[in-house]
Amino acid sequence: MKAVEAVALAIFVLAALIAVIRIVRRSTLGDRAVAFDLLTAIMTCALLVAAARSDDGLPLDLALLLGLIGFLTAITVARFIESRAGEEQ
Amino acid sequence: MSLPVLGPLIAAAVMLFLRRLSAQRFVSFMTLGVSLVASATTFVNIWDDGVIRVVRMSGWPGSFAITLVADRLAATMVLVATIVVTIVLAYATGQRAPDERSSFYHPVYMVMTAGISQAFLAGDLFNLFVAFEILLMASYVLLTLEGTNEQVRAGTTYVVLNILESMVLLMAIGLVFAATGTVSMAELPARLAELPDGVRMGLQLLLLVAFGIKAAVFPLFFWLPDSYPTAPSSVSAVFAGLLTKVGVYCLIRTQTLLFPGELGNVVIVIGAATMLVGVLGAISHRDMKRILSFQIVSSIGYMLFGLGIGGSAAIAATIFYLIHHIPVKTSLFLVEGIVARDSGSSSPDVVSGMARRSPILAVLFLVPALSLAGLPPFSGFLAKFAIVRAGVVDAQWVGIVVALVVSLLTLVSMVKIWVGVFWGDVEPAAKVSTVGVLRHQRLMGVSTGMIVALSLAIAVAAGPLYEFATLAAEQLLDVAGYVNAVRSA
Amino acid sequence: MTFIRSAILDELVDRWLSKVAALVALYVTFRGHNAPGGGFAGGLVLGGVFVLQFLTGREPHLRHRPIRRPTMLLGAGLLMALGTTAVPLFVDAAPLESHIWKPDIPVIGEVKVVSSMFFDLGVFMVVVAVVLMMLLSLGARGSSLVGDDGGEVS
Amino acid sequence: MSLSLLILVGVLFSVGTYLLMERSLTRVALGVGVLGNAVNLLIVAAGSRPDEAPIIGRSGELTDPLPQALVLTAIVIGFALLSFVLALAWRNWSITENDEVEDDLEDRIVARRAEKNSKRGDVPHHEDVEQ
Amino acid sequence: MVLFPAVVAQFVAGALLLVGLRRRPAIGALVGLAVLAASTAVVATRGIGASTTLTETVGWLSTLGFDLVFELDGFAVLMALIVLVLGFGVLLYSLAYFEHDSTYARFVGLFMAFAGSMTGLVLAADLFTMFVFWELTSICSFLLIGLNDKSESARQSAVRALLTTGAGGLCLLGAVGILQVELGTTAFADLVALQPTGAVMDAAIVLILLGAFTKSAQFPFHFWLPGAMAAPTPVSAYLHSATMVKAGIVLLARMSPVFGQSDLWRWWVVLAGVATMLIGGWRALRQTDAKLLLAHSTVSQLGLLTVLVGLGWSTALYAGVAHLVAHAVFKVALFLGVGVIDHELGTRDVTKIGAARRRAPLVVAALGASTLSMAGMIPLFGFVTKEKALVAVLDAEVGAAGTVALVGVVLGSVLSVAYSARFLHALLSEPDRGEHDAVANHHEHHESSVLTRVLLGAPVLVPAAASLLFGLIATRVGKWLVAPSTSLAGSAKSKLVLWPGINDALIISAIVIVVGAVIGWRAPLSVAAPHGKHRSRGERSFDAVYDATLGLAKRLTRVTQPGSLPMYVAVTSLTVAVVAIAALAVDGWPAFEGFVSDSPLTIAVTVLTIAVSIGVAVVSARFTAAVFLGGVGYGAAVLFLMRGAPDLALTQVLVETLTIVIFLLAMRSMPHSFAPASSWAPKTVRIAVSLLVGIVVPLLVLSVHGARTAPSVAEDYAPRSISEAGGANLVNVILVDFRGFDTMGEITVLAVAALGVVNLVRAAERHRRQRERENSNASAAAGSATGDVS
Amino acid sequence: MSDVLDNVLDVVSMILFVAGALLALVASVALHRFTGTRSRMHATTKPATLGVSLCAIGSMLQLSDVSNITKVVVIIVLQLVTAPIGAHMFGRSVGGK
Amino acid sequence: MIPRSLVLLVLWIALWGDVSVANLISGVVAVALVTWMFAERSGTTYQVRPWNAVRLIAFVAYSLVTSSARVAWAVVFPTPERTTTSVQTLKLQRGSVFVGAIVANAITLTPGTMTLELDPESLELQVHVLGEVDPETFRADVLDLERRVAEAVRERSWT
Ligand code: NA
Ligand code: NA
Repeated sequence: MKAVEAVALAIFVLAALIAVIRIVRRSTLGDRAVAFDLLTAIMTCALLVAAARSDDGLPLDLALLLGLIGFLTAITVARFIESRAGEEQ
Repeated sequence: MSLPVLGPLIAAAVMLFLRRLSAQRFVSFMTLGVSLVASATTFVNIWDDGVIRVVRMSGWPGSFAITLVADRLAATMVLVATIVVTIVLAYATGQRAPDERSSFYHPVYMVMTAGISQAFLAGDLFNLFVAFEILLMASYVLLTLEGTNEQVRAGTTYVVLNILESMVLLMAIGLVFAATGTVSMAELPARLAELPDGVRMGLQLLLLVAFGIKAAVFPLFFWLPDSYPTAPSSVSAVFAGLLTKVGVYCLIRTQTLLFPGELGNVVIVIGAATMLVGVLGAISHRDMKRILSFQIVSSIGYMLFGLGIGGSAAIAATIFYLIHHIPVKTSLFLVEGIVARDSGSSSPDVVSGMARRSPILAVLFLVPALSLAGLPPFSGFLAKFAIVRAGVVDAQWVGIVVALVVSLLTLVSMVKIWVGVFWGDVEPAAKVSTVGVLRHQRLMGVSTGMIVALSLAIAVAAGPLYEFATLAAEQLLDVAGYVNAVRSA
Repeated sequence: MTFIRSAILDELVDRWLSKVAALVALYVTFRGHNAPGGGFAGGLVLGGVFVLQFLTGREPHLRHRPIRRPTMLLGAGLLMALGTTAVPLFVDAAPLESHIWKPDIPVIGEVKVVSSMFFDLGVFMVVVAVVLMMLLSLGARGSSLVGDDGGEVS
Repeated sequence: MSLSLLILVGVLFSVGTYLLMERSLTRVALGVGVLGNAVNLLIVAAGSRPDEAPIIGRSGELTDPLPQALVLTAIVIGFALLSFVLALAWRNWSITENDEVEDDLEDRIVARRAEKNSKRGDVPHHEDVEQ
Repeated sequence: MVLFPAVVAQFVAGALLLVGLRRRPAIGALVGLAVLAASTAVVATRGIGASTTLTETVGWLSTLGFDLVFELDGFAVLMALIVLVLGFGVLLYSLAYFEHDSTYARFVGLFMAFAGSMTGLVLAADLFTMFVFWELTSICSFLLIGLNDKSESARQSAVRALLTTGAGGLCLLGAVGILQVELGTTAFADLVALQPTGAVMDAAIVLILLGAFTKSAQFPFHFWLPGAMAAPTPVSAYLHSATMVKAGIVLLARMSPVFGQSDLWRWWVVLAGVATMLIGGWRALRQTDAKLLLAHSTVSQLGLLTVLVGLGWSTALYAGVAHLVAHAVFKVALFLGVGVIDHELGTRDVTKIGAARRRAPLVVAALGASTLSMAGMIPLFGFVTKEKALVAVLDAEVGAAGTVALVGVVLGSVLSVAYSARFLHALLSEPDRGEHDAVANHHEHHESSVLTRVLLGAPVLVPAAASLLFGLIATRVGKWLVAPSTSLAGSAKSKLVLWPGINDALIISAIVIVVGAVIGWRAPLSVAAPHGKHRSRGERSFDAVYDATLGLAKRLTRVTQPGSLPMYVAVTSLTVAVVAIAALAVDGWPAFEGFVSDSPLTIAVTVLTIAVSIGVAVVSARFTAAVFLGGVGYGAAVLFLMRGAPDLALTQVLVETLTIVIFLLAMRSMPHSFAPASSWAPKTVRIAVSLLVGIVVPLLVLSVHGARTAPSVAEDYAPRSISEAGGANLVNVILVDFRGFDTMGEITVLAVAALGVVNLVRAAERHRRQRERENSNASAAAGSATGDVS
Repeated sequence: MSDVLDNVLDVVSMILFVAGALLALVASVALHRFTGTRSRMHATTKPATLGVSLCAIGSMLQLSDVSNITKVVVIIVLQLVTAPIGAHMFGRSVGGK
Repeated sequence: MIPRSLVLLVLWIALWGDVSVANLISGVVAVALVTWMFAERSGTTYQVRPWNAVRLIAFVAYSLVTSSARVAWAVVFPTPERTTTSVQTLKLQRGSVFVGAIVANAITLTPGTMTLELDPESLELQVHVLGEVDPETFRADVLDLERRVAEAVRERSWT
């Protein structure tokens, strides 16, 4: 069990790494926001796995709040892009 | 004892519900009146018996609770601060501009008052940081109250550098905790003493840098002369009179309580450089407010010089200087405000002949100006000479020479203002009101007069005040007394 | 921020998400004494709800509800926290000294109330008010919002 | 002490300092944010050991809660500071249509006077006045 | 206690006049006269012939020995009487002199303040007290010189005088400090008894002499005194001839019994005195303004006094005291007399004042008598004292310095006879026709009343008569002066006589008078204006120093205060780095040990966070950078969580999200990318600074971390948390209970920040509305204008 | 019996975790494989949502506390609610593909 | 019909993880507060048919899994057909905004399709589609989904 969870966590890290590469590499703000959103999702997944690993509620609190709040970043970006759609083209 | 902190905060909260300016003013003055009584009571009690008063916040034992500690110095500073803040508020009410321009003026002003008191009383390093943030944040808002181009530009410099200061202070406190496991100022002396030399020195220097930025010492003073001149006079008066003093006060605490007598020579060198650089800046400028702002820096240098010498005589002199300087500096800025309000500017290019138009205003300027330059029989002379004397005892000849030269240059800068603004023909081009300068600004004049009177009173009552300063200095140097008072509270 | 006419947002944000999130905010606030959370985190979660409403252009909603005067909410929050700080002074205790009541109420049973809970509630209110004030001032497109909602004393 | 955290703190300090030295106010604001994170991490890294969350009833050794409480306060204060800086940047933009911190005007005037190495003092205006 | 009240009364009168009786200056002057008279009475009754010396101590800052001590010894009585009586006369004179001048109220107020300062100065029993009043005289003098503040040259002269005497005052202050600390006293009597010597005392000597020389306009600080003549004549007469410039002499007189035996003292005094005497005398020969001629003569006479009083030899001291009286008496008459001429003729030009003979013959006669006294002609008092001076210098047993002094006094006397002769020449010469008409013209416009003429004339005639009278009763005057000089030197067996018989001194005098008279009478009255426009060489040097100081200050300030925020940040950061390096230098390289092993997850998250944080610095798109900042925050949150700080993680995530939103709101209208930086410094410098900070700070952290000795205070929290604070989450319990006060402050900060944000937005709105209103007004105006056209 | 159940639940959880992780990985790879923000969104938000849901269910099987399970449920619901909101907002703002 | 307030109350109690009178009372207060704080935009409410709802959820969950797999496949082995995109527009039939909203969400949840816009008046739906698709088939699928939703919930106006 523990081993599998460790594998899952490792995959999450790998996924996060790939997402961060997308963020850091030259790309559009929208792409970065999408990647950021994905990063939030990956974090949530990892937290869920961590919670299961020790039957512990603490990571869940963070996961819950991430779920509530994390997507605000993405829609903030969306709003930002929208507000200046004319300018960027 | 916690009233000077809690009272203004409660008032600020209440004022968020008040729409009417008159109601806000009423609440402000009532609160300050109560604070005044409370801080005067504390002051008198401590004057009487010299017993350090401790309030344990949340009621936990002094060793690990946040404490408010009033020793002689703290009680005095709180009292002086409250007096000055009250008078300046009266001035601002007379000036009308700041509090009519924004409904947040009064609440924010109250918060700043609370922050200043809390900083003086803080018995906990981290709580001191919080107090700093309170008064700083309030000062940011007051500085940018009108949101004009000038204010925003200068406010940016002020805000960014003070944030940097906050970061350094926070880092220093974090490291102090990391090294000692506590942030209580009563527990720290023993634990700091056990640290290796380099670590102890590093922590001390970091705190010096942080408080030094706040106090505007060389080479970290630059934010001050750029920012203070842009605020409304009633605001910059409090900044000039009190805010930098909070930094100096913290430097005194650091040097006496946490790191007694260490790195005195560094402080002396910094002090000498500060007074010199400050005064050179002052004589480089023409604008009245700029000159006054640079003079703040220079005066800080004197206090550092005294602090660096160390020992009860020098610290007593420093304390006396610290206290005397508050009304002096405040009143100079208040006079500037009256000039600017009357003529639309306080630049010598626009204004002149003020002494002809209002001899009373001229006297109100001259007394603190000469006091600042250290001329007798004003309080500034006694303060400066007390520090110089301590320097002679300690054979700090270079420092004394610098101090005396700076004194002369200070006179130069004050003379520049006097000649440029108060002497000369009445400028026809100026936006001069036809009636008397003070007639339409009676409240401004009266409050300025009160502060000047306060500074004269300090000169007259110098004997007992200095004895008190000596007692305060001895109390500062008695680290064990502080520690025991807090622990046994 | 312009209002977004969208059925999706109407349904999801208004009907469900806001309310669930607000409930979670209250939950986070009140359980903070024993688990991660507290007034600050709770206030931020509720603040996040307002951010969401704001980003989707739903701020007119705010204006028709009692929290339309965030400065008053701010004052109330500060007063509540300050009250918790100052009230002990009247019973000869230290400022902020906490007190635990354990009243045995019929039907409900023994309830444990810690005075610092009120302090936390004050913190919660302050944070909510701060978020609202920032949204309504910096976020205002036109001017009218500022005068009406950002603060009221003129 | 965690080496990786220490390195992270160093990097954040560098980045924060670098950004604070920029002219663009937005970048300065970013610097404030980065530096705030740096100091917070520093306090946690230097002040406590990585252990179990400090909630009574949890198994294992609890970590020191005090640095956490301090940092929590610091986070909030940092947020307040950053918000104000951003508002300032916004106001600066709304006035000058640029995002830059300009040099102080009076200081530049004095610098220029010094550059010209003017022989003229301010109080006694000499030659030029007497003519 | 009478002395202190007498001094204070004069100040109070002055202050009242400055702010109170401004509309009625004449009444103010009468009040002042009454105060001066009363003070004179006090000094005379308590001082003259008293069996014991009256001493008063006013406690001020006794802890440091800063007390005001007054003593009414013989010298003090003499000086106080000079100050008060002359003050009375000058004030009386001023009543007529100023008449309708708007500055009169200011004059009277400052005059009284000055009289008070001067009285305090001469009554002082210790150096500290003297210093206090010393500085007050400087201030009053500054304000009085600048009485006509509309005149640029008056302002400049006032500033020069203040700064020069102020600088000297600071030197004196240094001396006071040294004496207080080294000897524990500054009382003159104690100092005389101690006779201190040594290196530190030498420093004190130099400082005291600098103070005295600046005040008494000794070379090379003599330049300010002629400039001070910009002041109205009563001011010049009182301050700059009779009293204030004597302050330095008073100081020398008080200190020379203390330090007179020191070679350092003696040489400085003699050299400065002689140089001053000669330069002043020479200059006096070249002045065309009668008042300036007198001013330079004052400089010269002060040089003589310096030599006499400074020699520290009892006979010389006696002669000095005597000549001091003589000079005060004749010089006040001269100044006031020239003032009368100025008042009557409207000019002070030496080629024109001859016309005064007809207008004011009595005054001119008094001037003549006083001039003769100045020249040292028998039977006037000036002759008596000059003889005494020569005797004193001839008999002085002070080696080479004495010889120099003798030569100097002789040459100086020649010059003083010469300028006296020149002045006399001017008084007696016939002005040419045109001048005569002009003067008559002035006169028609300026008919003085009898009262005016009496008020103006009496203060000239009385001292002139005194010069004569004192000469005639020289022996008696000599007896009066014994007490004053005894109080200084301890013993004075000297006496004054009108006719000493033929001796060396008389022969020298005779030669001096002949040579001097020839030079003076032949010296041209009209002199071409010197090259340096209106300023003397001394003034030019002063201005050069002043300007150089200002220039230096500006150049330095340009460096220390460039006004550039990035530069400020760089300096501050470097300071922090230096601090860290200093700490590391003391303790050495921190031990790289005690690391916990980081889990791969921690390392991975750290790496990701580092990548994102570098992105913040690198990326050029504004909002993207903000998102990156959020990423850094999220990374920190994960790290917090992994270290057992769930509360932190929670709050961090929430705060970062909100931060991004506020970034969006603030930057909505700004352009997509940052503008290319108009940088203050090359990027490499900034990178270097930030790298340095980033390297040394972690090293400091490591070093500090390894130093931990005691356990955390938080260990006390856990046992009390549930039972006493009612919570299990320690962090939250700390936040709302153990350290709840921090949280109180924290929400206050937050609240104020929000108020600040709202305030800025409102300000923007206000300004926008205002601009719109202005625009619409402008366009409305434009519209109506076009309407008119069509 | 409960042991058996536990084991079964463990295995199910493990499968769900790994599946969720792989979905997350796929999503992040998609960020690089696809061009255009909208296309990338297709490939990231949806698999990620599913991934979170799978992990949540897997986690739910391991948790014992009602409160915690509730939180997981809320997390799933939030995922299902917020993902469309995000996509919707993005779809509006991002032009092109 | 399940009142939303009840759902929220259950949520509250479940979060605390403990059914007690205190939690119930505090829950009522909290839910009341929350409902009062956030206004309803439309005055509509709806009824859920439990069985149909479960079927709907199962259907959505199934399509979520299958289409996720399809997209995953496209990620791992991208071809032009699999990565091309298009915007499909169609009009919903049932005339209910609420139903339309759920449809739009379900479409978005399903990988490969993403709702861009749902006009609340005309109920016109804009969908961004990944991969080649036949417009008619797509339209049929969406309308099928709408039917399923409409069977699961029924809108009812109470103003
Ligand atoms: Na002027
Ligand atoms: Na700008």
